[in-house]
Amino acid sequence: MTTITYRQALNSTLGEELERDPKVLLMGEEIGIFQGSYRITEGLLQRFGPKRVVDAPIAEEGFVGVAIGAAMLGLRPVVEIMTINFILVAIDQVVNHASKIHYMFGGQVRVPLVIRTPSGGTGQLAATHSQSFENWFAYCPGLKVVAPATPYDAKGLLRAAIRDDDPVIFIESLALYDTKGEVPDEDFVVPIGVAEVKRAGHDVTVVAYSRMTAVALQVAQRLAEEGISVEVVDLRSLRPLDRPTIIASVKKTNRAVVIAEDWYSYGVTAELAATIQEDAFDYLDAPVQRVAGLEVPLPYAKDLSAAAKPSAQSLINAIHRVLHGTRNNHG
Amino acid sequence: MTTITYRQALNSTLGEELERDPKVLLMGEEIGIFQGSYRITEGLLQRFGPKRVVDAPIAEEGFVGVAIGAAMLGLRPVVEIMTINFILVAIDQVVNHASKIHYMFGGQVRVPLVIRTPSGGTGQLAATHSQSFENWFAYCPGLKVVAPATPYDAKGLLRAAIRDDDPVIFIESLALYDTKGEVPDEDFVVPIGVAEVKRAGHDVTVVAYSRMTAVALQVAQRLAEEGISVEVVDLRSLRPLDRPTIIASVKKTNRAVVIAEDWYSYGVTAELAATIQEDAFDYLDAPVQRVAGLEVPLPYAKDLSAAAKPSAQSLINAIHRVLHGTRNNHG
Amino acid sequence: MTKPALDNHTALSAAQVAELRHYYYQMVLMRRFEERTNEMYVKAKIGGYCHLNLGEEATIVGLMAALKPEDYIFTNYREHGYILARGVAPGPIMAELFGRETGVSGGRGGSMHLFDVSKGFMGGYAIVGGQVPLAVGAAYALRYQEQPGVVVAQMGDASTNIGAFYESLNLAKLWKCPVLFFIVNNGYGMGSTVEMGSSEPDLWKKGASFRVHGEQVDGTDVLAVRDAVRRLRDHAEATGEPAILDVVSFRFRGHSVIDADRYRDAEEVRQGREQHDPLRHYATWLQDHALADDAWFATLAEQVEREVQEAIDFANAGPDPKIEDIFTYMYASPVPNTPGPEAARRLL
Amino acid sequence: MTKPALDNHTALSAAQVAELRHYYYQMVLMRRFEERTNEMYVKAKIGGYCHLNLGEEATIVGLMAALKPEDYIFTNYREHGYILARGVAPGPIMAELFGRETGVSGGRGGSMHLFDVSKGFMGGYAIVGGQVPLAVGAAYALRYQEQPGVVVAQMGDASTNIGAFYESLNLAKLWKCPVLFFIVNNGYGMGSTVEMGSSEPDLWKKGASFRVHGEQVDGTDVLAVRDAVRRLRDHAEATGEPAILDVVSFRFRGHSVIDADRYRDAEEVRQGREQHDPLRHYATWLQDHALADDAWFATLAEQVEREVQEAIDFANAGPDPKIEDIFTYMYASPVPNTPGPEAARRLL
Ligand SMILES: Cc1ncc(C[n+]2csc(CCOP(=O)(O)OP(=O)(O)O)c2C)c(N)n1
Ligand SMILES: Cc1ncc(C[n+]2csc(CCOP(=O)(O)OP(=O)(O)O)c2C)c(N)n1
Ligand SMILES: [Mg+2]
Ligand SMILES: [Mg+2]
Repeated sequence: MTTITYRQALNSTLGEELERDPKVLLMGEEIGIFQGSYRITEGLLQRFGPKRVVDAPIAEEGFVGVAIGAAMLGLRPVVEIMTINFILVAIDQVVNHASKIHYMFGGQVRVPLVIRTPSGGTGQLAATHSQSFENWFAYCPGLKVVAPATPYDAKGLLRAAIRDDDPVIFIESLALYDTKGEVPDEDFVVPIGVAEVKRAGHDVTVVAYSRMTAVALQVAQRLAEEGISVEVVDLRSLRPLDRPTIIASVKKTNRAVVIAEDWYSYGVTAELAATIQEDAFDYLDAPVQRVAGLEVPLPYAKDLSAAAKPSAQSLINAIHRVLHGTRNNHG
Repeated sequence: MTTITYRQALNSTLGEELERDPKVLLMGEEIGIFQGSYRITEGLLQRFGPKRVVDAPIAEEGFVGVAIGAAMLGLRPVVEIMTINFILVAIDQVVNHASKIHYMFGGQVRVPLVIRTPSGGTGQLAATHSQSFENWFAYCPGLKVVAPATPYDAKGLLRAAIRDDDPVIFIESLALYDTKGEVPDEDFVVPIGVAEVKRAGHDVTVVAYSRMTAVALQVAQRLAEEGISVEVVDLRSLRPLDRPTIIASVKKTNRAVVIAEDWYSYGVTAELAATIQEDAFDYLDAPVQRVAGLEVPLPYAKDLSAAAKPSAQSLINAIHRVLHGTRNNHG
Repeated sequence: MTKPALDNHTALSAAQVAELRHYYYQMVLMRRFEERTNEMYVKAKIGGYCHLNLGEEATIVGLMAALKPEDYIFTNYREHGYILARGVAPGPIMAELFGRETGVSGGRGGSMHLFDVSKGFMGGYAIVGGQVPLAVGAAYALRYQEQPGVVVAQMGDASTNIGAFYESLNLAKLWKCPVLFFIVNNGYGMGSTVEMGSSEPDLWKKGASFRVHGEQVDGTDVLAVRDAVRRLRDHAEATGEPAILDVVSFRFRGHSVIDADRYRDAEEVRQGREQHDPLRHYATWLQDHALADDAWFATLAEQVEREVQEAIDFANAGPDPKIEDIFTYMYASPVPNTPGPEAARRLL
Repeated sequence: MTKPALDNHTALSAAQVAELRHYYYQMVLMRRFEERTNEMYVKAKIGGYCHLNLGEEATIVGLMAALKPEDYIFTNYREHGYILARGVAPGPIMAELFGRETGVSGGRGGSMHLFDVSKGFMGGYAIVGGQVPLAVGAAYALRYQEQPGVVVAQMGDASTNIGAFYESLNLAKLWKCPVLFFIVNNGYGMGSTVEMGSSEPDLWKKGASFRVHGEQVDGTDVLAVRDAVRRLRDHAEATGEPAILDVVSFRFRGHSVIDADRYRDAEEVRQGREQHDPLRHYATWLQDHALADDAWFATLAEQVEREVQEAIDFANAGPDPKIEDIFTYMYASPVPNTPGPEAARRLL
């Protein structure tokens, strides 16, 4: 075990996989000479050369399509999209091609493609640079969508994603890049499609992923001091969604709060609340509480920006609501 | 009152609005000389000329952006996207610009734009031509999303959309174009953001929109013969979502089935089920049942294609489940 | 045919004669396949959208004649003829149109999504222009792995107006991907003319902003198409230089089988079919060069008739995919918690 | 400066002299505004992403000098200088960077999303290339309404590789939209050179596939830029013909204030700043033509210093937007069931 950052976990895994398999290549804007906008690919161009680490022009639709086509012929491209906001110009390729090619053509070719991209946003990045679209990808059959919250999961899931023969959308978070955690030194993978109970508890289940898992774990720690025992389920994968793990937890605690950084309506928390009421209805002592972003294009001004995103405090409030049975009021 | 088809409702409204306001113009592929892929714009080029009815090249991102820019200067473009599947290449313009411009720039300009497009699909149109993405748009603050089920609502909502100063995504359905209904002869609008109880009942609430409202009404009729009284709430708008109308119905019937043509996980039904459990938890006698599409890229083969889409039968099954309290099993 | 490609046919080997005749066979096969496809659509044996290659036979056969086994082809939705001329048996193609398990895509794809990886026929895509970056990617993979071959990105004239095409031209040139941008210029994108959609209606010039070479060729002349493709193909393979080929042809019918083609002048269409019929042209040429006689044509017609009927019989005989197999092919690498048969049971 | 634009300055009217001096004033103002913006960012008065126009002063002032009040401008995220040179007061611009209610976008937009409709300054967009179709749309609206004016679509060199740009060229030409595609060619898109991104690195030639005329101009020469824009602008207004102007400049610093610029050779950057400093060039030119002397420069420097400080003071004094106003501006036409203040209360 070594303690490393989330960024180091990603960077070292990319290096190891480039080393392991000559068919793996990295492609994206500014990942080479610039060393990566968020330095995830630092040093890799120097180590592996421009054939394996490809600086792409600003043409996301084009190069995502190129990566899909190359994957159909057996390469294993790992594409970086600088932030998830910029994938909208390429989403047609992801959804109309990558997700469908294996199924639509009767299983004749595989698309072993990984698209890595940070989602969400803190720090006043404003309306077009702070969005979350993982729910859109999670909606699409044929894709796999993962969103690790720790360096351990980042490493294990990135390995799994690169070795997987289907297109995987790998969701990162700017705010997690500098967080630290222990990671085994030997080769390991974290299976796609499997959630993890990151902290056991008995009063309430909090279901989260990515940065919100970190928030949930902090909150759980704080509430433990108040005598409230919070179980934290970290989804890790949004598609496939590990319903059994979520449901087992809720059946134990009888109360659930679901949290995500995206917008409230039609976001990830909608699916989570729907799933829980569906499969654990008789076990629920109170309605599932959702915590998510305010439904506005993220404003730039500091206070507004902070207010629009879910926080530890908004999670604590929701936990109190679910414990004391307070009802929502949509007015 | 006159009985007309859904297509005629759209076509006549477009004509009337072109007549009423010289700033209204239509733009889209094959809407002029070809008369519209689904003949919604039939005769309008002849009547209003190429300035008002603009045949656009296959460049959705470009001309949707053009329409947004033109709307910022006061025009009121009504864009046709041939089917919702093709909007993916233009979605960046819709989500990163149209939905944000009014808010992000502090209210300085408005974007009075309508994008009309049919969603869903029947008739073996296969994986890339049968999708539903209205949940994606409904997720985005700054947009308004409507999805009429009847000629009356089609006319009233299209009028409201064209006269509205915000970008409105107007969802149609190929399967509804030939359906008929009564429409008033005088000028009227259907308000955006307001659902309607299309049929009153007391045993169970079915929440639906667009084509699924038609299916729900048929099912309600059939089940009435079996002595089951179904209330059908037609959303009409997905954003804003009329939660009060949904909740009032469920508080009365105590049971709910939500249905949409889109994929099951992370689709519209997720938001509906989440909302209902949230605001009507104590009134529910059984978990909300979801009916939606199977999570596959729509296969071409006839039987598979039909099996993957929700049907009257799958709705009936869900109603029976919710009435008899049968539990789901995600296994 | 503008220029007879053959001056001294006495010098032809038997194999060469056979090959020239084979082109005609492929063109007739395509013609009859599409005519009967239309018939099957009307009989509701085929559903969804269905686009025919009638009028484009020389374009397609000329292309395929020039390609090598190591090459790959990506097309749009108007592709029945391409997979046929690439050498895939008509039966499994028709079976796909019928939505059978025995179809080339297992009945999952249908008319717009034909595929046969064993022949390098990589689909059948229905988002305009979307196949073009994929083709560049395949060419990229060839180069990366230092394999021989080139990739054809087939598309229509009206598809040259979408961003994906331009981004592809840039990437292909920049990254030295051996791609041939094969533009089937049938003059129309549904009801729109080339001039309505392209500010540069000389489509072969559309590489100008990217330093990509372009040429135009008469798409009703099978030998001209073959020779042009051969040249550009070999150059691309040798150098990694992409190129555009603007192949001018005439669309015999409406955009798809359900399009009544009302926006075109009937007389113009009638004349067009007469003047630009690639089969008629090539038949005359074969006769003029004494490469085929009436008896040969008659025998061929019968043979093709039979083959197409056999394809229809094969398609008819094939089983429909079973509903319980609806999740087959969902993922190549299985993972836990994937919606599967239970989900099917539960929703149906 | 390559060619002195003035041979006989004695013929200049007082107004002309004032104008030529005004350009310099605007360039210095921009320079100091950006330098102090950088300082304010370091002091955490400004957040988010922040891109400066240092080195592009002549490019911007030359552009604005040629535009008329009826023209519209759409830019990318590197736009502080544009809105400044368009005549918007520095205070509300700095206030926007500070995220104040008194900012040009009410504090909602920030550095990348400046806007002032009263000046035809239509934003401030941060999706590369995304502003380009919007600009074409504005030009479309001008034509539709038979209004005078043209629209500037400003973008960076690296942004010329995205599909939206090409689709825009086609539509602008096809639909006769008076747009000037104003490419600020500072040689880099973050760390990538023009050659890494564009198979046609002569960016002014990128209209070739669309029959769109293009030219190149020295972006460190304020008068050359002004004159080129004037010509293309007037032609566009008169004919509806769009054009490309490739304006070559030198980026003084990293891509954004937080980019340490490590991928560029330090010596190259030092030399570049010296050789391509538009202010130095223009100051010399003014002196050479006896249009300004040391005293004038000194007074101007003081004045600009004061104005920028006043802008900072204005920004500092402005109130933050109130949290209860978070839903203000959400919709222009209110409708029922919109998430509003209750939703805020509930989630916070
Ligand atoms: C992105 C996108 N927009 C629109 C369509 C609808 N559409 C299908 S084919 C077609 C016309 C294409 O014409 P062309 O490229 O000339 O090919 P042809 O059909 O003539 O062979 C259109 C508009 C689509 N499939 N994808
Ligand atoms: C679609 C998209 N992809 C990527 C980015 C990230 N990005 C922002 S600026 C930039 C470089 C742009 O360079 P250039 O167009 O030359 O403008 P400059 O910054 O040099 O003024 C990139 C890659 C983005 N904002 N949008
Ligand atoms: Mg065509
Ligand atoms: Mg640049």
